[in-house]
Amino acid sequence: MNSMNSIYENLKSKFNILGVDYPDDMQMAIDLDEKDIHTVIVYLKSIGYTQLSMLTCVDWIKEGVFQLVYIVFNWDNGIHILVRTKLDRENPKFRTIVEIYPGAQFYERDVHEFFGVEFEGNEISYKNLFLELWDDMPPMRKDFDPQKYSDEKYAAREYKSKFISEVGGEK
Amino acid sequence: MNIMNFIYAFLLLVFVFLFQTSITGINRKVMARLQRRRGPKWYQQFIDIFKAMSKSSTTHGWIFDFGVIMALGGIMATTILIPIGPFKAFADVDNIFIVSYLLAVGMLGMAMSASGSGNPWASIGVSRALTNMLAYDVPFMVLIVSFIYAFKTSSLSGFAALQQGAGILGWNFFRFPLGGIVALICLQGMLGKKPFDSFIAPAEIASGPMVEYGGRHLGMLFLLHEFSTFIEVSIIVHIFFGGGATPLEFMVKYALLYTFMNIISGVFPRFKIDQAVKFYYKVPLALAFIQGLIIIFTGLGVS
Amino acid sequence: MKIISNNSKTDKEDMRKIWEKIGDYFRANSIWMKWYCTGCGAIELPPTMTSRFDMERLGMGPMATPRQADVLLITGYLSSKTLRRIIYSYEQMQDPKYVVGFGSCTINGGIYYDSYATMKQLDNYLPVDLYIAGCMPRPEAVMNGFDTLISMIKKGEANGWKHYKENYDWYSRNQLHSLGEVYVKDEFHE
Amino acid sequence: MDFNALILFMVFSAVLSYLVSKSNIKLGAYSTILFSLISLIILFLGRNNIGNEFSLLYMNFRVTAIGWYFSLIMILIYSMTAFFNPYWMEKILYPSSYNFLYLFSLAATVGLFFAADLITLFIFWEVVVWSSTFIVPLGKSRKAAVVYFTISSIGSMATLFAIMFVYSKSGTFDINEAFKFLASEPLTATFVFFTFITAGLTKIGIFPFHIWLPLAHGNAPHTFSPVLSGGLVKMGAFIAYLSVGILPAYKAFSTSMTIMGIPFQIYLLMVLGAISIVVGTLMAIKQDDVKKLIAYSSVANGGYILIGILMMDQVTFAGSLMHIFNHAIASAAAFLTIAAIAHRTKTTKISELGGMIHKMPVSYVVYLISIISLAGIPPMGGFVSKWLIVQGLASKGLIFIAFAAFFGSIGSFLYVFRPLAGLFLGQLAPKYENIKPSTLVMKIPMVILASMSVFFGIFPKYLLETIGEIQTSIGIDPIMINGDTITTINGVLNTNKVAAIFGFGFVISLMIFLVLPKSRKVGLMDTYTSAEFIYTPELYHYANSFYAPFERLYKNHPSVEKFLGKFAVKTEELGILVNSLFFSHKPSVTVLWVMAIATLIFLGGVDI
Amino acid sequence: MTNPVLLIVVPLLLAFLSVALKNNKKQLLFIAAVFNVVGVFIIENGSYVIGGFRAPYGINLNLDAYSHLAVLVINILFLLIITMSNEKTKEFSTVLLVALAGLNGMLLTGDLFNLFVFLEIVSITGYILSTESKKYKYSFNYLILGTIGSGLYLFGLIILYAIFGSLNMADISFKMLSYDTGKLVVPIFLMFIGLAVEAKLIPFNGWVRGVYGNANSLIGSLFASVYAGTILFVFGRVFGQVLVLSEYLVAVFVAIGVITLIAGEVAAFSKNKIREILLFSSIAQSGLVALLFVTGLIFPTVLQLLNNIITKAVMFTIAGKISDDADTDEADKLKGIFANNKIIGVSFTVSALSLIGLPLFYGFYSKINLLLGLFSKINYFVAAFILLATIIEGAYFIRLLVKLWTPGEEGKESNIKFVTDRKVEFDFNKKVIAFMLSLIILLAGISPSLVKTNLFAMNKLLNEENPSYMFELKGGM
Repeated sequence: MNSMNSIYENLKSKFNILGVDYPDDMQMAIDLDEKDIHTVIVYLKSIGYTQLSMLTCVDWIKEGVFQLVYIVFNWDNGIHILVRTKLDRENPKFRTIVEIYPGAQFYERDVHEFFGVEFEGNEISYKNLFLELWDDMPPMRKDFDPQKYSDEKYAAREYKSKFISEVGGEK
Repeated sequence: MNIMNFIYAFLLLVFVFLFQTSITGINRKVMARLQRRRGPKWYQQFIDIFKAMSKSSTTHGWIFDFGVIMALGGIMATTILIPIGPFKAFADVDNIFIVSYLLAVGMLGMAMSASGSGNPWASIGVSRALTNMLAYDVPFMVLIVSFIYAFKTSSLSGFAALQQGAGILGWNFFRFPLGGIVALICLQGMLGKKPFDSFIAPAEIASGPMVEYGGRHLGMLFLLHEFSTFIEVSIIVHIFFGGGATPLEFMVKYALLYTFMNIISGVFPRFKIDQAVKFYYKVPLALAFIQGLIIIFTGLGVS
Repeated sequence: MKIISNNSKTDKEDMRKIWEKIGDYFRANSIWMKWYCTGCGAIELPPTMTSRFDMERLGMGPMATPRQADVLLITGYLSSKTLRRIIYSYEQMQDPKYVVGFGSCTINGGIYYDSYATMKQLDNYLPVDLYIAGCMPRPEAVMNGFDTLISMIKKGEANGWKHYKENYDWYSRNQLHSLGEVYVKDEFHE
Repeated sequence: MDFNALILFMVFSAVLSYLVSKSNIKLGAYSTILFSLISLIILFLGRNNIGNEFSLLYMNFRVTAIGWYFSLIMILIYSMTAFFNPYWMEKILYPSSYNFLYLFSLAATVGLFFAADLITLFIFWEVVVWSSTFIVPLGKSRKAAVVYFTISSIGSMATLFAIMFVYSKSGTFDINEAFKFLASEPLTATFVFFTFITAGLTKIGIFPFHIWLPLAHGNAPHTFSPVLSGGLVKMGAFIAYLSVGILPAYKAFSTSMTIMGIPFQIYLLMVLGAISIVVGTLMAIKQDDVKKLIAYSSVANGGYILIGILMMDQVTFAGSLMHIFNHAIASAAAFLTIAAIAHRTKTTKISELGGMIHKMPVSYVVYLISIISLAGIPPMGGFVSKWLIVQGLASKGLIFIAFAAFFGSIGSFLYVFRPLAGLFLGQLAPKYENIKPSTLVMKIPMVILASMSVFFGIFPKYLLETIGEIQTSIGIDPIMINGDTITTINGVLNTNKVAAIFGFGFVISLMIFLVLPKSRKVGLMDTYTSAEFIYTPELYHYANSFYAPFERLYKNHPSVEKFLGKFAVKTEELGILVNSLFFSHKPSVTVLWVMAIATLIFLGGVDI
Repeated sequence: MTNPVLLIVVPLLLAFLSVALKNNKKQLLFIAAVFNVVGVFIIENGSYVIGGFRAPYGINLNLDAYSHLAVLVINILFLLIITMSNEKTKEFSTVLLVALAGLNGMLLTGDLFNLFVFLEIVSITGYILSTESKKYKYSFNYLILGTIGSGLYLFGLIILYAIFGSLNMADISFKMLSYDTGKLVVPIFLMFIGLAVEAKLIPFNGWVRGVYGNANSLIGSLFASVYAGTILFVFGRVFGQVLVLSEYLVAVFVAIGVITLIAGEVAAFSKNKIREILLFSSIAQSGLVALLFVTGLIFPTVLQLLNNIITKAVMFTIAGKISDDADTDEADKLKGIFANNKIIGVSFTVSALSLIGLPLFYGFYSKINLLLGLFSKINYFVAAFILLATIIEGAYFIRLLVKLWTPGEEGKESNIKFVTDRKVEFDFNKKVIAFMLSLIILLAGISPSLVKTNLFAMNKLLNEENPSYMFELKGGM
């Protein structure tokens, strides 16, 4: 735990950290403002966090905000650092980090496809990755109703007898 | 060369089809029992062939069809050349070189139509098949040359006749044990059985040349496979196991040898094609040369 | 469970010609599978093939390409991408061909009923001759299903492929409605 | 009319075609066709000329049976290939001199086959060499011409040395008498045998001298490489025949040590032939350029021919003579089809072509027949000659040569099939979508050559009877053939019966095919791609490095080309050394040399 | 009836005249050359005494079949070369006249010392001509070596004179028969060095590269054919017929000749400039001719000599003209130069092929006789070396010809757009004469009897000891 504190103190001295959290042992989450994400990530990479394990996005629909989470990992001390920031949900735009971690290219593409976050500087992120001929809003957003989409897209089987409903499985 | 010969030839073809397909059916049951399964009905092979023939099929152009027809025609012609015991459809055509080169017509016809289908898997399969042929054929032919030199004949019935007299030990298999081993290994390659069947590998290249065949083409190619198996096994039976004084004796020897080869193939994994070539040009070729030199220089076993 | 075949012909009055009967006998006793291993059901097939259940007894065996296969086994949920490939591969098979749907995902979408990616009813898109229920049927159920399929073929009832040919436009309308288009140009291959 | 007029006619026809093509090149090309056909007819009808002698200036000729046979093959190849000349006229830099050299080299080859004395033989040999040397650079490579000339001149200089040596010993140049004295002197006979046959080895392209074949055939103009590989290679076979048939090789070497029953000198050359079969086959399997591939196959088939001729016995010799004919037609036909394709698609690389069968079906059928004959597969002529050679080898028990022969014939399945699959079958690239098939004039020679292969495959009687006559004229017992049944000591081949059986089998399988339910026509792109959608045919065509696993086995093999290349570089360095040593501009160097030589001489035992 | 001395005197006279009549020097030169050519046909064989003193004291001109042919060929070639590049003769007319006199003198003289005098005259004109290329370092080199050579020749001659007391060739050769040749190694070897320098044999030809390499079309072909021809004829006379060489000396000279042959061919193989290739080829050819004269073959050697000088005349003129106009003679820069002047191309090719000795050309006829002679003298190694040299020679000539005829990069069809952009125009007389010479070569190759008839005189003298190719076959045509 103390190594975690020393890292936190080191970061706190350098950057304006909004909040800190320890979701798990060997894991530390720090919240940052949107504009100094890049500087922190560059710094972290320079002090040994050479692997970008994960970039994902969390949709806080109630707060009307997308939360980008960058998880970097240091192979020497085995510590994951979650660098988190919040983006406006209406038009989520962010700068790409492909120059820092080239591997981020596909993560950004995935986030763009399923959440609609724009990453300038990474043209490929605008192409679709998993979904083929997708014609609706990005599906991982909370306001997307898969059930409705599925019923409208894929005709379901009508059952003459109401067998399922008697058992109490309300639709 | 009168009309009777051609009728005999047709009867020979029908007989070979019935005999060989049932042997294959029995062998499938034997293979199943090898894997502790019940295995299919003995006449399952017939059903498969007729089922394939009953289905509709697609074609990729005239060369796709012509290749299959030419292949089956070539192989049927080679089958006609093969003597069964004393019975021969045509007199003195069963020269070993004619048989092995006419066999190549079948191979070439199938290769042509497979490549004509435009599927790269077919071409890869064909290239492997031809490399495989280069591997197994050369040691066998070197062996045959020394036999021709020793026995002064190159016709199958001639070879068989020479071995009739002295019972089991009179067979070439026992007079030239090294040659016998080489022959069996080469037979395994000829039949395209397990260790050397990289050219019809279903998982790797979607059954190689057969990838685009369906319906009647597939049925005809099953027929081709039956006939070419008959040719290859009967060559070895004639040269190494003394042919057959009576057709029945020939059929029994044939069945035993074919089942033996199937059992061997049941337990082998599959060689990569260059491993197969390397293997053939090490062990069998060396044995063939040793056996050949023994025959030519010492004449041991020939008398 | 039999398909609610919507062709009007009852199975008593047999209109097939003698030649087709013989053909059906052969086709029934030698069925080659093109199993497309889409979902979790594929793992059920090896046990049916090996020593305990040995489907070769019924004359069935795996074949590498659709051209040589008779029956297309759909063994699991079908996402829209996989469905496109299934339809393309089905059309490459030679007539007469049969489709067997394994598991509840092909019958009514199963546990993925509300997913935006998986289809909910296979026979909207392909003429399914036989469904085998179960959230992946065990080998006994599979063998039982195959047995039913064989008797259907013998009696000439497995005419899904004819049905597909006759009302192809109904099928393609469904397909286009669900998938947008079947033949796509995806970036990863060319 | 006697053949003196024939050779004169050919030389004048060469000059005439030069003048005609000066005015109009297309007409000049057609004149080459006309003149070569006329000379073919004259030669064919003049069969009764065998035996008579005539002379021209200081060169004198004698028409022998084997000379007539060889020149018939040669003129046939020349005339068939001439049909392609009109289409290459605007592509070639000097069309008129091309036509002249084309017919002139033809006249020289015919003169060579009828030579009565060694000097005439050598004169026409060298004329063919330099006249074809000036045609080769008109194609794709200048280096090819230099390599071709150097290696040919190595061979011809060795032969000239042998001729002069023989003349100084026997006092006469006449072919029949000059070598007689060798029968009694085995040592000199060995020396003369090896030096005299070198020219033949270089021309056939036997192992150490084979490097010019792929260079020259691969890069020569498309209409000349069929002649190079079909025709000119056979001149080497004629020299090989001379050095074994006329020069009493077997008598002279009867006392020397024998390997497997063959005198070691002849066995050594047979081993060279065997090596060139194996090398030719292995290299041919690897090639991507079809012309180089067929050139290497000529190296392999040259090996067969040399082995056959060296055996000088009833079966193998007949086999090799027939193989000369079969290989000439088959490789010429194959080259012509490739030329027809190159005429339309401007390339002969397999990886750049594909699916030509849809656009040029006739060339496909001709190519198919010629490669079946090249590979020696039954219904075609190639099978009969290869069967004879193999029967002969088996009866003599030459197991190592037989190994090479089988490796060559089965290897030939591989390399003949590579262009078939890569070039003709498979996916048709869209850029060749609208090419036109080969023109009618191109089709005539192709069809003739292909039908000849088939005809002599089924009825080899006509060919083998003439070969039998040749064998009797040389003094070995002729091949036993009565009505298409060839009997050898340990094998019988009846080509009619085999062909009939093949036809019967074909008919049955055709009936089976027609009885079964019809099939639906489907495009080439609609194939099983494990359900992935494909759109670009070029990517989907499998032609590049067709036998990759097999080629990997002998990837880094020692190559003769590099060795001789280094040899050339060494001579150049020697030249520079000599240049700096002797020819430096400083007079002091010369004075130094003068003093050195003077002291050397004076020390050398001089008593004033 | 007319005295051959006129061939020497008239050119000398005209040389002095040309100093006076400055402006029409060219016409005088032309007159002298024509006179000499005509004169050769008029004079008869025999020995002509000069200045009243009878041999062996006075000087006599020995005009037998050998020197008759030599003079004939040299004068014709001299005339042809002058007409071929007559636009360049204006500047050097007087020197050429003196050279003509000297050349004829060398060939005709029967006296060794007289030979030295004419050798000096010819060498001097050679030094002057070599200055034309403005490369004085090479001319200086040529001057030094030339004078050393003739000095040693004179020194050897003095020793001979001391021994035999006379300078007349016939007298010395008669006395030598009875003299023990072992003792004569020093004078003969010194005389050999003297002539070897001019005859371009291996250790003594340092000067050749500089002089021949930069000579223009007139000077180049003069040196390569006329000068070389005369020297080799004289070499043949002195070492072939006059001096009797001991076995040891013959072996040494043959060795030198063979080394020159092989070294010249290999050096030519490594060169890329046209004139350098030609000069090394002429070094090799002169080595070949020298070694054959020494082995005692006369008739075939003369044939080979003719072949060499005729082809060299044509090739050097063309090469000189090309390098003058295109100011480079790098073969790579001149790719396809023959494409737009075909006649020159054909004559260059014919002479190159004849030089290699390919059939249907005159060179083949001489090579066959060459080999016949050598084989009859049972030295196989020399024949083998000659054939090896022919292979190398064939290789580099064909490489050159292929470059000049068919331009194009490797792997692409050769066609007109690859032709070099350097323009070379050949004027009319070059074209006509070059083509005529190549025609002669071709005709002489096709029917050697043509060469036979006008050499009949020559033949009578020499036909006894070495078999001539023509006799065996046709029984003396």
